Amino acid sequence: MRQITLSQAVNEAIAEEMRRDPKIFLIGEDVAEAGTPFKVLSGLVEEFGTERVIDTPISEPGFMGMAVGAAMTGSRPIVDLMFGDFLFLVMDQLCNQAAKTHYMSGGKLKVPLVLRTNLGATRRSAAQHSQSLHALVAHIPGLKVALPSSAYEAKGLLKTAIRDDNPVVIFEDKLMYNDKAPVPEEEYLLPFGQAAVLREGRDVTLVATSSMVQVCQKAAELLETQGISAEVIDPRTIVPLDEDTIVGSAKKTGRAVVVDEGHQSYGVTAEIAARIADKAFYHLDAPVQRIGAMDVPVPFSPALEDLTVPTPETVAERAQQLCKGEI
Amino acid sequence: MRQITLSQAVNEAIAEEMRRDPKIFLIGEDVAEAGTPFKVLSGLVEEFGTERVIDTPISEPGFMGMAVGAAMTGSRPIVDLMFGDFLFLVMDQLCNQAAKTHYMSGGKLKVPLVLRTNLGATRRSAAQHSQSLHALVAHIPGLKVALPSSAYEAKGLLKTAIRDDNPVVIFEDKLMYNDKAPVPEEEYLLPFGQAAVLREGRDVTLVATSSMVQVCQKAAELLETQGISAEVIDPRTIVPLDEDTIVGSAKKTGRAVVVDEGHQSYGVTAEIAARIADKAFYHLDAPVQRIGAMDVPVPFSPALEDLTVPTPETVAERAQQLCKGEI
Amino acid sequence: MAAKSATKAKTASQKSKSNTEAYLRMYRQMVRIRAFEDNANQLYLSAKMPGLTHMYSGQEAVAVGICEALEDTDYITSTHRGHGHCVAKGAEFRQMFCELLGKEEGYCRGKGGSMHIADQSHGNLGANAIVGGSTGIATGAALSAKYLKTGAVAVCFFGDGATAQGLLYEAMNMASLWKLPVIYACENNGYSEYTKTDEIAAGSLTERAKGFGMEAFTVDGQDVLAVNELTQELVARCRKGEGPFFVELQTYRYHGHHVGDINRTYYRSKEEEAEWKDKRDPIVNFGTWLTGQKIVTADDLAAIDAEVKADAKAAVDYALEAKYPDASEVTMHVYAEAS
Amino acid sequence: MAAKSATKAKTASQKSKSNTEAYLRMYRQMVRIRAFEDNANQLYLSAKMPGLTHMYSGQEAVAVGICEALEDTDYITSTHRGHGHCVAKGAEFRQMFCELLGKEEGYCRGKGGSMHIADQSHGNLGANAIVGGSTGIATGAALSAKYLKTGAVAVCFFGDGATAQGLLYEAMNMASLWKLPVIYACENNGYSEYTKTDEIAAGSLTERAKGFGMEAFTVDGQDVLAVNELTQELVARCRKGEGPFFVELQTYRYHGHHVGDINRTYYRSKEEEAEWKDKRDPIVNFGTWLTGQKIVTADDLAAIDAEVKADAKAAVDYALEAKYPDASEVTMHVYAEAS
Ligand SMILES: Cc1ncc(C[n+]2csc(CCOP(=O)(O)OP(=O)(O)O)c2C)c(N)n1
Ligand SMILES: Cc1ncc(C[n+]2csc(CCOP(=O)(O)OP(=O)(O)O)c2C)c(N)n1
Ligand SMILES: [Mg+2]
Ligand SMILES: [Mg+2]
Repeated sequence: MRQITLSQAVNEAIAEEMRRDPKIFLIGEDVAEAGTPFKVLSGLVEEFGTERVIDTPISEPGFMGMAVGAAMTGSRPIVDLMFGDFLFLVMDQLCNQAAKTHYMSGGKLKVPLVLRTNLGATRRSAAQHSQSLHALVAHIPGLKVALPSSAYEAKGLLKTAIRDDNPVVIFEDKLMYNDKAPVPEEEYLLPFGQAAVLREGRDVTLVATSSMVQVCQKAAELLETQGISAEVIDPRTIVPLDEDTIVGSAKKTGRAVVVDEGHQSYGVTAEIAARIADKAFYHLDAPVQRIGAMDVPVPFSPALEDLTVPTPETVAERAQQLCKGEI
Repeated sequence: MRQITLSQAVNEAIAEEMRRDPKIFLIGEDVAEAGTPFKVLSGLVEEFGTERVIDTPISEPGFMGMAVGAAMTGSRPIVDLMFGDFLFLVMDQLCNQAAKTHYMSGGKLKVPLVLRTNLGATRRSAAQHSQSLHALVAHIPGLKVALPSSAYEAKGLLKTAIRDDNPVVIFEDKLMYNDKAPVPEEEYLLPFGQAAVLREGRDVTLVATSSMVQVCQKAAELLETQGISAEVIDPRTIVPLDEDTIVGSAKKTGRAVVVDEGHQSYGVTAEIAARIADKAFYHLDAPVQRIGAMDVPVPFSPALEDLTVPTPETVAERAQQLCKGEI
Repeated sequence: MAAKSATKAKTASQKSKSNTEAYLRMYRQMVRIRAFEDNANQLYLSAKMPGLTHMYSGQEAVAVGICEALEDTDYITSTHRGHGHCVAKGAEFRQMFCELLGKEEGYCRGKGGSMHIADQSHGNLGANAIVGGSTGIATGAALSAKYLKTGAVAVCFFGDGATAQGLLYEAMNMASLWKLPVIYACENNGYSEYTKTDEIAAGSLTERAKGFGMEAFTVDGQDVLAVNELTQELVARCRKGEGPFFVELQTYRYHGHHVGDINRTYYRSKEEEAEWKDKRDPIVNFGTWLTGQKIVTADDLAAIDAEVKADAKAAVDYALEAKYPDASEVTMHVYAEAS
Repeated sequence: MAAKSATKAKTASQKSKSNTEAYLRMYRQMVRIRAFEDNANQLYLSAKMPGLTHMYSGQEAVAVGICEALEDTDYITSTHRGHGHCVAKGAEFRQMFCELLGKEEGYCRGKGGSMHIADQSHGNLGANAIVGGSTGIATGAALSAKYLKTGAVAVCFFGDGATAQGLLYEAMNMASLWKLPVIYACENNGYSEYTKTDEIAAGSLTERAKGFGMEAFTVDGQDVLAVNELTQELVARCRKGEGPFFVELQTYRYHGHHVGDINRTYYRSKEEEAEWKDKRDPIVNFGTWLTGQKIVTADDLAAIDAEVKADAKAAVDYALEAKYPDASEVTMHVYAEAS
């Protein structure tokens, strides 16, 4: 199968969907000629014109609100939020308005919009350009949250997001934009709420989101050399969450480590770990482990930044301790 | 001991601290003559004048940002955010600025401010005036988060918050403003990170925050009539979290139910339950249970709204099932 | 009764009497709003209504003057003080009262209540409990209208207090850059909650809008004809791509900030209230003008008043008896199903 | 070299030569900024600097003209393009380069980096990676100064792009209502990232400020004396309680949006860049004026240039060798300890 980058996958997903449905438009900062700072959207304005690929002023709350209004009235906006850290600026329009409108209107108004943004540290971008804030939006009913972990997921999940009649927040890992993965030429969509079992294993389940999927796959390789068979599961969407697959795996292996790049406390690892600990309680041989990013603002210095995120080694070590009964 | 309302307790805490430290000022909407819509601040402008009790325009992001700047430069602002739901408007200034400034400056700048706001549903205020959003700020390193559960805690925790050199978010339960509790005449402060054991018990631990403390105390009474002895623990602050007391109790009873009024998914119950399930793993007789608010926007209709929040009955029932080995 | 605006709208008295039907509709709609609010207030005072609500009484000429210049396919966004906009844009009493009482037959199946009432069948995208929260939404509806080439116009209603929200300026900037068909209708009723406008707004609201490259007008919000005329002109210009516009409507709320705000002399005087009610009531003055111009008789108006009152009473009675949504509804509509 | 503003500042040439010391300090500070940026750019190009950074080159007269009118006890807030502000407000090369390289001796112990560099000892409350994110902070510093009666003034630096953030208008409204000692210094360098200012800003930036009740000025941001003179006047007026003020400074950034933005002809022409660099360079022009006025000789200036270059080189070398913070620092400073 051909290999394309995550960036190309996103670009293709949007282009295909925009060709299919004239109601879709793109809106955000420097999305047109510049194709975003990450160059993810290059070429789209040339194909679809500036009416459908709309450059905005630096007004995140404003264009987020406009997307909500546009979505309520027949358009299907895709909002580009340059950095996931800017979510804090759009929370009111996203969480008080977009997320609640369908419910508050008794099902009469719909807000079909996609908010594309990103997560991930270790780019030396410091505390305001490195956060992984997906836990925050996952807490708000009415929003769906997708976390693609490769070009393949990025394309399939984004296309599903665009066709969804609800506000969907999709986080791309900005360190992965140039990573290639096999992506079919033919059209495909990936359903929400279906986890992928990326690697089967017997001894321990590694549940990994987004950027942490690669980390956990490498950890699984390390573990294999130590004779430990790890199962790697990627939930793909955290809202809806495929609890069955995750819990089923933990029941099988009896051990689980949940790995996510958001801050650990009050983050995604808590929810997934709590569910496993509850639903697989009688099958667990050891406590569910969580490895999130450190509970610190992301430091600039490379000497510090790399310490804050989970690595294959830290994951493998924890899994090993778990399997050895050391925890 | 004299009994005063939560509202009076907050008022006293602020007045005492403002008398002690001239650097403290209050800022927010209708905090002066009107004393806020909840009348919590009545009388303060009369004592401290409009220089120290500052009415703002309806500019939550703006006055939040100003409080950050004021705190960085020698003042100690107490920000009044009329409804917890408006947190979404101030997230950038609170989470990207206030929370990170001390760290990003390598410890040189400090942001000693208090953000007072509230939580709680069942006031028939619908989806944008009823949220309990404390989980969101608890996820952000650099912020401390306090959840008083009575007038006593409200006064003691607020005074501690005001003296803290970090940004502290304190959530009052708006349904509790008129509830009285014994509050000493003498000055006292309640330390952060120290949970209160409100009731000792043998069979099950109920961990309850804020509005859910009363609910769990009533649940404990119901359970007692069924011969079940419940321990009730109020963490008081969720950042820092007194893990030792909570885990210690769960180890003792072997069973725990965590109850919180935020949405259940990706909320506070997840963090606390995950920690108990991890640290008390080898002492648990049954899976840790979580009861949060339903994962739905808060509906207006009384017929629906009351279904969304935990009640003494639902908590007692769950605890009972747990103790009977039905879960 | 003339627009104080920079526009050259003719004054009402210069207009011919040929518009009788339109005049009567405006009169009736204003009376309907007043009747709705009187009943809502009573429901609150008699503890039959859950929660709080914000009365629109006194501001009727704004909602009616504007909405009568719009089609059903045009959009409005509304505020926490939104009953007037909802009625003016075409909503029915029954579904409105049902909504206020949390009943299943309400416009939002009881899930929204007073502060979120919406009526998408008439283009009302909803009241909003976040002050200023709908300014982006209205602007987005206008973007959508332009993008989908529907010809629709969006009106964004908001109060003087909402002018303190930065979102408004972000939205106005984009509307102005992209020439969107949106009218920012600022209902300046002199207060936000318990605070006078000049304590919270520096400079001038219309000058601000002009700074964002937008034509801005000030109009007497108690004069339904002035409001209507100006809006007609601006709507027509919006449809020709000459938008956006900003309009400051000077008006007054008769009640407190919300129904529970009874003792309010500490922030505004009884004399001031009396002045507006006695001399500038939009319904009374318009009625006087209608009879003065011999367009209708006082009896005609009294008949309308009586009819509307009866309608409102019947709707309230109906809503009080109507059933609450089933418990199963609580988890419905969190997400839209695939269509 | 005259202010294009409404103020009646004298032009530079009318001024006496008595200010030699001040002139030379301004010249040197501009040269220091340019030298700092040239080195930072080289560090990036030679892959010795982690992450990206935004060059201030071309805008030196803004930072220097303003900061030379301030005391150490006055505050500034800075932006993602913040090295110039930091140098101008009094920072040392060594700690700055250490910060850019993530070293322990950096102003922020390496934790902030280029986009968060702060220097509280000279009143620099920090660069900010959220565009417009510091507008509230600067206004709050001014509130604090007024509240604590310190007499300090705050200058809020921000770009033309930041004028699209609503927060600015919220802050300006309150500053204006409460007469806070703050100057909003809008560095209009014609672009935000890859977009021209007139594509993102409707109306007029100064008219907007006036709409919020504030005096507003436009000044040639390449003319350090004009900037300085205007700022001195406004700072003095701020201290008398006559603030706030808004100043639009017309300037240009020589480099791309950030150091990695090399191929930029798709959004701005080489000719335009050349025009500014060749004819409007703030350092060259000020140097020419200084020698033309016989205040200094060309040799004097060359000596300053050489000295500054050597300083910068030494600081870079030092920083490259300096040590990284210890791993244990990663969890330090999340919370301030009780003092
Ligand atoms: C973002 C936000 N802040 C504060 C409030 C509380 N609040 C509700 S209405 C109101 C006053 C609004 O004033 P204005 O916009 O003039 O409208 P009016 O009530 O006069 O119609 C306030 C402060 C809110 N609902 N939303
Ligand atoms: C809230 C926010 N949105 C977007 C960005 C990305 N960004 C960084 S700098 C910049 C352009 C800023 O333009 P301007 O304010 O004119 O400053 P200049 O770069 O020209 O100095 C943008 C969009 C950001 N850092 N913060
Ligand atoms: Mg008002
Ligand atoms: Mg710029």
